[in-house]
Amino acid sequence: MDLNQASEWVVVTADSLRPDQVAGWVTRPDCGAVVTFCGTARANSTLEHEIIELEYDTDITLAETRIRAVTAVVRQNWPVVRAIAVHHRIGTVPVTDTAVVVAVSSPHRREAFEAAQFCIDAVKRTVPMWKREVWRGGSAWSAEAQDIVNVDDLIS
Amino acid sequence: MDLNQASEWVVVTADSLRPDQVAGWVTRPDCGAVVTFCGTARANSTLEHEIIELEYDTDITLAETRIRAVTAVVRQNWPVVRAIAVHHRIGTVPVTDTAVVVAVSSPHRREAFEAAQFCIDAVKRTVPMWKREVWRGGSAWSAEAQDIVNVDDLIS
Amino acid sequence: MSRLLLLGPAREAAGVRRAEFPGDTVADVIERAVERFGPTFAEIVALSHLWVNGDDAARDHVVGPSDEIAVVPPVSGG
Amino acid sequence: MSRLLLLGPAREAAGVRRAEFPGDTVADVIERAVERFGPTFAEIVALSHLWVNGDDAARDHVVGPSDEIAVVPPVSGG
Repeated sequence: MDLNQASEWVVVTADSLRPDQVAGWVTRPDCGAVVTFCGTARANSTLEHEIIELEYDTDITLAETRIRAVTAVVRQNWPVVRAIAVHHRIGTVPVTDTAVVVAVSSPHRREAFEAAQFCIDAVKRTVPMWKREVWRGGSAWSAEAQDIVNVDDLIS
Repeated sequence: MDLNQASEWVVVTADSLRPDQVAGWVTRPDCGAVVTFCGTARANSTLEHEIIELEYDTDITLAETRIRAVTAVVRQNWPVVRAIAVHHRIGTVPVTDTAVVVAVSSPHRREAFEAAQFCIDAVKRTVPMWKREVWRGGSAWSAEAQDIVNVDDLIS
Repeated sequence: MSRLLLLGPAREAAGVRRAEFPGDTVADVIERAVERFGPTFAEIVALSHLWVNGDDAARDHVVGPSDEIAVVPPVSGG
Repeated sequence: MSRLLLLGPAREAAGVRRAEFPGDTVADVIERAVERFGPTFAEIVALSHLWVNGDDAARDHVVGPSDEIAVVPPVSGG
């Protein structure tokens, strides 16, 4: 693999995520900036419960396809970005564990920040991914549901 | 240590940095977002050389004091931010190794992105840190020198 | 006959992730699914997008045995 | 007598990171350092901020044996 090649690494998996591995993978000799976002399972709920874990549900093929649509748009909008990785965990995610990692490398930091933020915002709005909050003695789908949109609708 | 306590972790060291450890340290049960920036040594120079490593020079005490002035301003401007870590390596940093890590946690991702980006921008402009580019057969201080400013001057 | 992929709350209400039902259009297939899975499922379907092979589709979209209809309820934000 | 901390290119031009020179003000101490370390060092000093105990200081700032004067050249951006 040519390490300077533009590339994407998209995974939806029931395994624990490895943010360090993901960030290491996007690192390139011609890039001075790697921005990594980790979405971690929070104990706080909109409900009156102390959350102990989250459960994420999706169809892996469908979710990976939609994530790849997002990374394609990131690359169009920030052509200097070298490598983009998006890993999403499904199934049970204990509080403080990482549910989603986005990592982006680019020669300079501004584009890496912009691209990473757009990428996670777009993943949240366009990828089918349902979150269930689990507390001692119960569970419920997370509130504040919103329609899934197409990534093309996010570009103004 | 109360993990929900607001806190900073500032280090200037000649040792290899551990971005995974830094990101893990800022992770909190009441936070859903961790943004990590890694500044990595690039092979590209403004000069006509293939860089093999960078050398960073500073006074550790002075640099750590100036970084703490930055994290204090981050906390003032983004009070929801929970934990901030800034680690800077000095001495020899081979290409693709991390020279600086900034990690920020907050309940939601927008503030984590904003605070992390402000933090690294402010570190670059306010902390005394000199970069020497090393290639086969030579070395020079990095070009594009600019005056160090005080962090208070960065707040509009 | 078309394959149905039920996601998140739709899967939970139906009790299954995948099913097959006869029908020539999205609306036909969904109607059969609602008959089978009951009123809670029907409520969720009413709020959901329906995708055919990964893209938004109208209810009168014609489907065949090689098509997959996904019931895509709203996702939790954050 | 004051302690001098020489950073980056200033350290390189002087050949040392730390030194001590007599003088009652920042300007006095720097003048002695320039005499010792020569014209390349002088050029860098002319471009540098001078900090006393970590803060910007004027050249007529009075210094004593417990003060540390840092010569802070411009940093490389990026």
